[in-house]
Amino acid sequence: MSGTDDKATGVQAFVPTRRTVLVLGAAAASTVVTVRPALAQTAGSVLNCEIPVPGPHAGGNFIAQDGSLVAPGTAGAAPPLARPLRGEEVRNLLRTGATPAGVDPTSAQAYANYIRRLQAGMSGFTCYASLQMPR
Amino acid sequence: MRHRLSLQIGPVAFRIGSAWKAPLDALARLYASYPAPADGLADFTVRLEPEKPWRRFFRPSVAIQGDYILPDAAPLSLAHGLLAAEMGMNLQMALGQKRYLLLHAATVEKDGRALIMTGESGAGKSTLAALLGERGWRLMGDEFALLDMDNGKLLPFPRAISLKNGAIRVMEAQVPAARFGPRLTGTPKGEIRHLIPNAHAIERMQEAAIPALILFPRFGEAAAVRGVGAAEVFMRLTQASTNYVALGRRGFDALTRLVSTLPALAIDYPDTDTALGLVEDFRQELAA
Amino acid sequence: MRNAALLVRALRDPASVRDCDWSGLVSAARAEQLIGSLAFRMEGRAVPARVASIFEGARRDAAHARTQALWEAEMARRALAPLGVPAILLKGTAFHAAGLEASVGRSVGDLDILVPKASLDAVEAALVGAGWERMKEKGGYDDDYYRRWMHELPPLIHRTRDRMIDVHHTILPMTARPKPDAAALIADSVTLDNGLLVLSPADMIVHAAAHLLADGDLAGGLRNLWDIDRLLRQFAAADPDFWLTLSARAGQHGLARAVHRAARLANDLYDTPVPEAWRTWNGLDPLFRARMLARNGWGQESRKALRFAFYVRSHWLRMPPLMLARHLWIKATRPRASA
Amino acid sequence: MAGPVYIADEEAELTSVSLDGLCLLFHAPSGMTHIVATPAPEILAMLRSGPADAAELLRRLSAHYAFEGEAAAGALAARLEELESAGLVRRA
Repeated sequence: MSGTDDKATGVQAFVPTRRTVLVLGAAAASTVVTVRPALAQTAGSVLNCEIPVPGPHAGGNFIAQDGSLVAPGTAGAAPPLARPLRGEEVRNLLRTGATPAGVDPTSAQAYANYIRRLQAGMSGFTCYASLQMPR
Repeated sequence: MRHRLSLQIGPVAFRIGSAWKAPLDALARLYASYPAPADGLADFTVRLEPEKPWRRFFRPSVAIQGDYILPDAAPLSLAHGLLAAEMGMNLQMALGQKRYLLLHAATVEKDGRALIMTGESGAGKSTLAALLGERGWRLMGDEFALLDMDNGKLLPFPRAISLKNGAIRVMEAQVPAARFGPRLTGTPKGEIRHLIPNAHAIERMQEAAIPALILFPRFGEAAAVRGVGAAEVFMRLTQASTNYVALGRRGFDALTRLVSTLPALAIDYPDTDTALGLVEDFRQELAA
Repeated sequence: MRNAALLVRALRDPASVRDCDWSGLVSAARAEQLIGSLAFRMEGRAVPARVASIFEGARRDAAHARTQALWEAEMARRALAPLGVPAILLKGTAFHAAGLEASVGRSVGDLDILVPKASLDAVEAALVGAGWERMKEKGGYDDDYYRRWMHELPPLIHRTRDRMIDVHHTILPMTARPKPDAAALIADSVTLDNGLLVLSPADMIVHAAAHLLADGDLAGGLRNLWDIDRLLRQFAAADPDFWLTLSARAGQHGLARAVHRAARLANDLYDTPVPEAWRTWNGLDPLFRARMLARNGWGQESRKALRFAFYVRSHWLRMPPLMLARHLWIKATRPRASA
Repeated sequence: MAGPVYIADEEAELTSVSLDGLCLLFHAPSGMTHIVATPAPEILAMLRSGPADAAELLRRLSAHYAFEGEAAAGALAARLEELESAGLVRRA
């Protein structure tokens, strides 16, 4: 369905022999995509996981609408959730915006954004990654 | 551990220990026709433990533990202990398997040529694999495809097929009741019932096959077929692999070889009969 | 397999391991993060085919861990190069960068670096500019706690590589009783051929011993002690005066007790050659030994009470009692249920 | 004004496979795989002949290519920054 150049030619294969037009792209458009480990994603078979919002590393902090952590009591920010969210609740929240039971709907977006910003090493990340996963 | 069981599935042996008897009894029934590991050893260890010491008897809560663990995994109720054991084995594969390039995909084989099906949630690859397995194809696995990086072949990993919700009824209409595990209701993934692969699939679970076609099925749309470019296939498969990055150069070489030699198609299908028909057409085209 | 003695024996004397509880050995080694080291120790020896294949996978994993660790170090070096500040690699990354015996099969988690305390702000800003992000809200209690009392910045995590970096300014929390001489650690650091910096041999041992015995609760203790065994053997073989240097250096950092105990435990468990004068008897050593071995053949933690005792000890070592009480009070009364 | 001068890794550090007009790169020092589009492979190839800043690189590229648009220098600087954050080029 598609061909492969000889590997031995390497990136030198991209130096042309005659003058062609090279499009350098807009300053903002990206030309490099890096493959990230999908390690946790396929652990999606273990969908029964939980995400504390926020994680224990940020215990007590409130969550701003953009998902960042702010000092407790900050106006307009959402308080920490009393219980971790289950995988399925998070999936529904992220896909359809459905608010999990017992969660204040006006804060749901802040929680969703917090979860979107999770990274490896943070509590809940493997669960979040698994929800991104096919299946 | 108080209760223990060893299982050999394809090239991989598991040792499962449990604080309770029931989950292992259910597991032993599901895998009764599989051979025990010939060497008595295990590639991976799974443990089903009480979440807290007192949760062995009081509101039993099964934590999934083992050689490799997922910190965010939530415990299951004892009634879902069989599911916990299955999840524990999946987890060991997803996090610990480094001998093969592991793809989150279903695979079936006919005439030595294997079909890899991978796709998003609800795409129906498990159901398609289960159905094909009843119609002359050999089921190699509904969950993980194992690619041997040395020779480019696929190894079978024919675990019990985890059927969910609607797929359970589809298969119950086609397969004798004796090949089903218990009906698990109210699990975090809805209703689940395991289907034991047929004898053919289990007898040949050490037999590799040459990959011939990659399919990205999608259920619920009007029937359509389109070719998928190799670079896109590459990207999608890296995201469907738990160990691609960890395998380094070997993984890169194996996956680029796979995507540049195999055709890949995205298929939309409104019902399973349409999908099965398309797959049969592809097979005949490839054989021609 | 009731405890990790088989794992320790396999590491110490691979030839002695023939018919054994192989699955138990593998599970215990995985749980103690020693599977890579064990796989290299057992390389070329007659083991069952399945175990050989597990070890082969572990050796490949170790190669990947090494690549990743050195790449993180290189990316941090690039980010900090414009500052002209010494950034010294610590722990596993340092072993790999220096190609030490201790790096063979060694897994590496976070990247740990040591910088002068006066440069902390500039280093943090440069890392944030190069794609690392704070995991804790700046100015929150945890963040504040780290900055006032810990020997490191709150951890940063890289936005695209998902790897953490711990930026240290000394090797023990400020609240711990020993006060290591951070300036001397930096002044005597060694520049490698590849331009990266590591601690001097004696300081590497002092840091490993401090990390093992004066800081945490001995979780992962067998691996850390294996590091110490490999380092002591290599350094003592290369320098006849090494033990004298080490003794003086441990005293200078106020860590003589930890270094001596680490040497005794390494000698006891891994047969590390240690001078006669260092092999004194200590009544608590058996407890440390038992705690190190508290892992069974299913990979489970055993000896719960002993583990708990060491956990309590770790807090005691880190903080004066009043401060500990305040810390626990704030952690306990946060406006949310525990995770 | 002179921008930063960049260096590319040795050619042996990169394995590349081109598929569908994209270039899959395996970068040995990091163990990472990058999928890059034009003009990233061209830039890497041009940097092989020695360190260069954006202006010098533009001169080298001009020997082989014509450019569309006037903002070539700015776009090229942006591409170099991307390659730098992926670790494929570094500052001299």
